[in-house]
Amino acid sequence: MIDKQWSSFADAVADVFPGARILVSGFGDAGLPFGLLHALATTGVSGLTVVSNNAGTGDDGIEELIRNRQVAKLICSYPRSVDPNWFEKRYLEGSIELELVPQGTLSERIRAGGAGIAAFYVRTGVGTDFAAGKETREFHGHDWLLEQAIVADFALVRAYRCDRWGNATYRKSARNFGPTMVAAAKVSIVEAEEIVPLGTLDPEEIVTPGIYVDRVVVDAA
Amino acid sequence: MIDKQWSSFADAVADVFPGARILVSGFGDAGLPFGLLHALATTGVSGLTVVSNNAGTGDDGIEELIRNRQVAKLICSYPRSVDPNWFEKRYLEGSIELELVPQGTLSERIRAGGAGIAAFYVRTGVGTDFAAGKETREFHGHDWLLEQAIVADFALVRAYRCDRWGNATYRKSARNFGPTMVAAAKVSIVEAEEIVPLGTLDPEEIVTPGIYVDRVVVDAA
Amino acid sequence: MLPENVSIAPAGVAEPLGWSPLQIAIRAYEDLAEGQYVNLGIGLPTMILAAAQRGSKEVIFHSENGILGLRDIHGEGERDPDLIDAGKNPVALVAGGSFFSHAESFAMIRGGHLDVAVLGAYEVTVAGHLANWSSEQARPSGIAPTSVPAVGGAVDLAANARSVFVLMKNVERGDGLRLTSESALPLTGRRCVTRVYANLGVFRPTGSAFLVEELADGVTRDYLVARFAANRVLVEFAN
Amino acid sequence: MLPENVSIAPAGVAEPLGWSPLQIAIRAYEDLAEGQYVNLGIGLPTMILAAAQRGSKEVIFHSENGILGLRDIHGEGERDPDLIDAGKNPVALVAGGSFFSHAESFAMIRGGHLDVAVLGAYEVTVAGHLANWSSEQARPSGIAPTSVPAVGGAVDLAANARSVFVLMKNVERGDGLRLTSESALPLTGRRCVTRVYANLGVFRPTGSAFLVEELADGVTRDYLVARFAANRVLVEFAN
Repeated sequence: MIDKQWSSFADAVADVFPGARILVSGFGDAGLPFGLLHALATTGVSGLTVVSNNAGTGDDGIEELIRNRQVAKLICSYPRSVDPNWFEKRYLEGSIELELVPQGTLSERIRAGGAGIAAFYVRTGVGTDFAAGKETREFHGHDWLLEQAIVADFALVRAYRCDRWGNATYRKSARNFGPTMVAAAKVSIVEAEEIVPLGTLDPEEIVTPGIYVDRVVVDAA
Repeated sequence: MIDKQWSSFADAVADVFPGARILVSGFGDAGLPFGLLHALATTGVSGLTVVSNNAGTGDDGIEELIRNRQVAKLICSYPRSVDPNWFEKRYLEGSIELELVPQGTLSERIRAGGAGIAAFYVRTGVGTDFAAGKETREFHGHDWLLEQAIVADFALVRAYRCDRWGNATYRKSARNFGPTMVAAAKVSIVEAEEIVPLGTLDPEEIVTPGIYVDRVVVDAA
Repeated sequence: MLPENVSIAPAGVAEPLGWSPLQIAIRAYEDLAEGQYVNLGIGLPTMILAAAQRGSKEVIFHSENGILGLRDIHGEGERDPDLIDAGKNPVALVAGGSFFSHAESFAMIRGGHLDVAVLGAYEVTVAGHLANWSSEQARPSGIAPTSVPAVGGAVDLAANARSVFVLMKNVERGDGLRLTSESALPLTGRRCVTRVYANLGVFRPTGSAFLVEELADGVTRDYLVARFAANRVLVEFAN
Repeated sequence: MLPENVSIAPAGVAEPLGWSPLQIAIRAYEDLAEGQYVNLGIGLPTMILAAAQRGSKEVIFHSENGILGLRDIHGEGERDPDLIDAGKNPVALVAGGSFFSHAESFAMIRGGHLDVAVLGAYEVTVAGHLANWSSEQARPSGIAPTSVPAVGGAVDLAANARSVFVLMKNVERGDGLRLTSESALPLTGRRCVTRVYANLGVFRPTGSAFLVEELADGVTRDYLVARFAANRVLVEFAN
């Protein structure tokens, strides 16, 4: 019997290794896998490259990893927040590297990583600083930029309901990067609000088919 | 009040012009917009380029257009069927052009067309006849082929339930190309099994947000 | 020439002249048509939701984080932390709204499906260039940054939406202007701004000037001409 | 050398030697592990669904047309025309199955998420090249086609699945073989075939030969050696 359920956040992230590249779902606090991130902070593993839309706010989530100096590089679209945060401190002191990526280019690069596409051409960023170092090519009389896929060692994703095969649904705008990130990592770990018996999720409503998911941990909190 | 409902198949396809490029959903008979296709056959408009996974079977659907010599070119992955069909006859007599495309490359080219991507690199087809005339480029130690987006003038798509904003759901494997095609055409026309009041479709379950849909016709049959 | 009886207050000190932020949002909302799909960026643009509450048009608002059909929550009971706008503020959903992934949301944006993107700005130029993601000019390499850059979805929207409306709380910045001939700031997009809705009125970048389509209440043509002339920014008037 | 007592029937006339199609499917199913995601192509591969009905492993079958978790319908009541496999035949769905678009289905395939793709073949070479989409050799240009080419998802699967199993009803074609040194047919993919399950047994292309991992019931080693030697195709034996 296939059972992708793991009993604790700590076990589920125990094999994250120094220098690993990690995709983290979420937009603001919606869809952030706080349980998995806290477990990862507790391991102390460092040198991580984190790919996520934001750098977090306050002291939890990605901020905890950054405060602990576990993150060497952040690939991100919007690392600014209303709270003064740890990312700002680490960035201004020069101890964390930042690759700033337009948000749709970020999500599409991850989508490409999961979908077997090496690179693709978009108009986003043409004629701006985001074109620096990228190939520009003309199609249909316009310039387009070549953008490269992002793949990762791990994805940490927050979902709503999951079954033992890893099928998952999401809640409202907490869906955001989750369904895309689970496809682009070697090991995809889902933090679920609820585990339901196999067959409970309507096959038409499953957003993430279990094929993309390796581990499911229910958020007991 | 936004109301994308049209009263008849005939009205909904009346502006399809000679030489138009048309995306048609369906895999086998599942998800084929038979009502719209028959209405299109009735108009007699010709010189069409049809993009669809199959060439149809029997005498209905795309076959009716091909029998009527309305299709100049078919872009397709699998134009063969168990029934001897009109495509075979027209193809062997040399009166219809065929662009044969691997199925996933076909669906991704259409996805790119709707998603603002001019072209993308895949491994599909490397070292085969499908690489002929395409740029090959190395990424990560492998060869990849450059594939171009497909966009169209019209999309004819079969859906299950729709509302007046064009939000749509699909039934089982009849979903196939529908959600991808509606995004890649200037005018997207959906043939729905059922029209439901706005707000009936669960926002989590809507597969095609109405933004991609221009016209909805209910299949009264 | 500046009329002598007008004081130019440093930005952030006095209230901006002309329209209030809500009035700016209401004015921009007037130019949205029923049936349009309209992305709302962070900050002032989300105030259009408040303007829309007073309207009866069916305009469908898009938020980059995977929502079509968002609406102002205006003090309704429970706020759902999983239902937020691009600025991470709680919103509600209209009947007919839908949720989808970021990848789908930006496929929508890049594919040219948004009729209008409404964005904030640091500066807009006469050519329609938009600078809204970094207030820091390019640094010589080797010089440490003094602020955190953040771009979000603005570059995607500027490059791909069918039209871009910029909402600007205060055109004036001390003696300077945020409507400029050239911008030294990093650009969000080139030749992308359709129209600027600002405290002083409604402006259309023409390539070489700002065409004033409307003056805000309490803003005179003379004042505007003088203010722009002092900054060597061309203005033209529609009538 | 061909044993004299074995008649080589022209393809399509006599029953193939060795395993029946269902036996081939059952044998291939034995090599699928619990928890694997397995795409089933058109034709013989879909017979694995019948084999799986007899098994108790949780193997999750994928159909290119947007299904995970398909299963054999084996004479159950209503057939649903909207629930079909890659060969357009009616199937059913297991608990835990899901539906998705073609674009998602092939993103899954191209992204390397399928553990195994099970495909049919016209020919497989010692190098593991697969020819399964056109039985017509390349035509000089200007010569009219005599059949309709059709490729489906085979090229995508051959290039991107983690492993490719080929199911072959009859290795023998008249005096010739469908397991070959070289193929003159248009290729589906190069160096992609992991293993061939055929009427004569189980074969692994090694680059220069076919390694016979198992002989089918009623097929002797001598027969196989002679048959392959006559076609100048190298075979090796695992033991």
